[in-house]
Amino acid sequence: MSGVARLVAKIETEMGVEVENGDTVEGVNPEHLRMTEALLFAASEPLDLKALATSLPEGADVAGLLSELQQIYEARGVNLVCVAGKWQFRTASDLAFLLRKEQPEQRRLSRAAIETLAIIAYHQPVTRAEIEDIRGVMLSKGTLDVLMEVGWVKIRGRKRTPGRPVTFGTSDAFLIQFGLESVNHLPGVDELKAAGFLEAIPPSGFDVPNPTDELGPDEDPFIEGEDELDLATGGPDLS
Amino acid sequence: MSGVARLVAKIETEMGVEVENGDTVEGVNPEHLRMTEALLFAASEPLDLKALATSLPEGADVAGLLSELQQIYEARGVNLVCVAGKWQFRTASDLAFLLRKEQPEQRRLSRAAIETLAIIAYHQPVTRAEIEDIRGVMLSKGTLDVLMEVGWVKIRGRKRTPGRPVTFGTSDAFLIQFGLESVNHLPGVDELKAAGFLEAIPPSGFDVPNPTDELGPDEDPFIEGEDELDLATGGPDLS
Amino acid sequence: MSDAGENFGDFEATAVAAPEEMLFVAVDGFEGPLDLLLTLARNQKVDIAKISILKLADQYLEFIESAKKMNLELAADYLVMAAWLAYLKSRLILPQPPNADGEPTADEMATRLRWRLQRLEAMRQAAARLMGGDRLQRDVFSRGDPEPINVIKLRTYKDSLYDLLTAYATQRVKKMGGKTYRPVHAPVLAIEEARERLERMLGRIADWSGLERLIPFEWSGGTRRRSALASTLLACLELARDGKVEIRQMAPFEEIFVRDRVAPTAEAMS
Repeated sequence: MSGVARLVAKIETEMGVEVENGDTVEGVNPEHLRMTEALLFAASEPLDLKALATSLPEGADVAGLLSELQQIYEARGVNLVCVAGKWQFRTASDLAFLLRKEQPEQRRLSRAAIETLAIIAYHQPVTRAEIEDIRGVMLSKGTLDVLMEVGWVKIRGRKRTPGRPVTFGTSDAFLIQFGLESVNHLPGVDELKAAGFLEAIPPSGFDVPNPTDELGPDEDPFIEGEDELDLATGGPDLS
Repeated sequence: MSGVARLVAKIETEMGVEVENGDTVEGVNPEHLRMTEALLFAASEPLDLKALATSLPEGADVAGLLSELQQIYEARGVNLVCVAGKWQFRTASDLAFLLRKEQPEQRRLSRAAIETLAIIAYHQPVTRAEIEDIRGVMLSKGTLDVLMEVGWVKIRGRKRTPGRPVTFGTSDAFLIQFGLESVNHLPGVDELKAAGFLEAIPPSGFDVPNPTDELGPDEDPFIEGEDELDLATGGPDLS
Repeated sequence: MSDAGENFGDFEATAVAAPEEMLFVAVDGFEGPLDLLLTLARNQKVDIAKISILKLADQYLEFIESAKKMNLELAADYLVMAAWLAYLKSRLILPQPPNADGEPTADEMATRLRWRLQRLEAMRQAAARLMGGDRLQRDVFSRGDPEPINVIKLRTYKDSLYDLLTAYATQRVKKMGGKTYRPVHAPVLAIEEARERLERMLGRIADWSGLERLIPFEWSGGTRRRSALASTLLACLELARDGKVEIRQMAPFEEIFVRDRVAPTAEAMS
């Protein structure tokens, strides 16, 4: 038994004795203290003063016991907390990290999502309608949501066209994930061909845009707070 | 804040200082102590050393922390106990009177089931025939079923005797339910052993079975799926 | 601990009954003959280790007799025990015969029975102690409101630049309609066409012309030439079969020469 534990036990069994600083220990009944501790520990929900009072022996100083217990546990791994007038033991909030388990989970984007991401990357700034035009398929509601949630796609601005549709682009997180220095470093037609991503003879008229981070000539910067979510998942750009 | 609480808090934050009697406080890390406390408090099940070690910072002296905590809580309303080799906070047993009310009635076992459970606990590994020999009566079909269903009794293995009867033993759930560290801590086990009542049949002075979780010298491990239920309720050991 | 009496109430009830009262207890109130014997033994109010087996046997046999008189249905094992006890009793009363080949003596048998009764009694006490001990959620309680471990999924994506580019190139090319596979049709000079052409030339073919010189000019380059050569050769073979031309090749893979057999000029020259 370490010195501290011994001392703690000693002091706790000698409640009421004179302590070095001259204070007299206030007289909370040590047996009542144990009972309160057990009651609070075993309870399936926070207990109020009344519930404690009915369980404890008559005349027990419930408020005094609680404040005593609260102080005993103040610096411990478990604290006595009062929520909405009810008392319960909770693990200390600074130790919450112990009760969290991080579980890595590796996933892949859906085909629609990675295609959409690629189109946004190459064709940025691009509107929803333009993405749909390039893919030849309507964008399902979740696809852009997923990309924005993962953090690879962001709203860049608005196009100076009727309806002022928002424009999408890629984020820094996108560059990091795909190991690109900047969006200009996305391979062009010749590189795609050389690397075998394209057939030797691409269909006539095939062309890969040169993506850029800069605002386009007909693009306004996006102002935060312009009911972002709504626009991202089906705003006026659908028209 | 009362004098005691203040002093306790003060000492606990000053772990490692010289204490009046000249002892030097042994070095359990106070932060580790708080973490262990929080982990054990938060858990709904008993935790073993390994589970604690994976949650605590590397190199934490888990055994030292546990014995320190056990002593800190020794005289409290909540105690740290070792059950089935795992650690759990439980209310102090002398406070049972305070908490017992309002608890739902536990399933009542028949007298035959209670006796059979005790015989299995003290005599394990034990065959059905041996249980019947001790009780002087055939085991009815349901008795073992009930004990296995509650989860207190499990099939341990097979005896290397003709017919290879299955052997029964108690589970961790049994130890947890009855607050036992291991089957060696069964109440009165030493006296029963000394009196020769736990010896094999007939009492011949040799082959003294210890109630043990380990496989006996003439016991084979039970292989799951060996038509378990059938054997449990009336297998070849009946012969 | 306090629960021992409650759980074992049934045990107590049978144990305290006086022998004469027990006659009215149905036999099925006992957990077998050993239980009945133990109950009788406890009524002797002495340490079971020192119990008189002779007296115990008498009590048991008396009990069975009474049960029989009351027409109680007795299980076979009660009767087996009765027979065994009657035998033991006779052996205990009669003078000890010389030890017959390793058979246990009456005293050994009595000791063994005493030991079995003691053991059953010991196990019952152990059971009572076990059941009366601190039971979880009956006497001692675990945390009433445990705080579960929060599992946080750290989601990462496996998608690489390769996946991105593949998706892009595939999608774009597909959309542009270039993805449908159209096999390139190699130009073919039909055999019929070659034959018709040769037939028109009959009579005008120079003596022993090389096959190469017989193919049409517009078929003389690239893959077209191969097809034209093959068709023309086959046409020549057909005409040779019809006796309209002669074919000659000096050695394998040497040039093939064709001669017109129709043209009168050619005949004059040969």
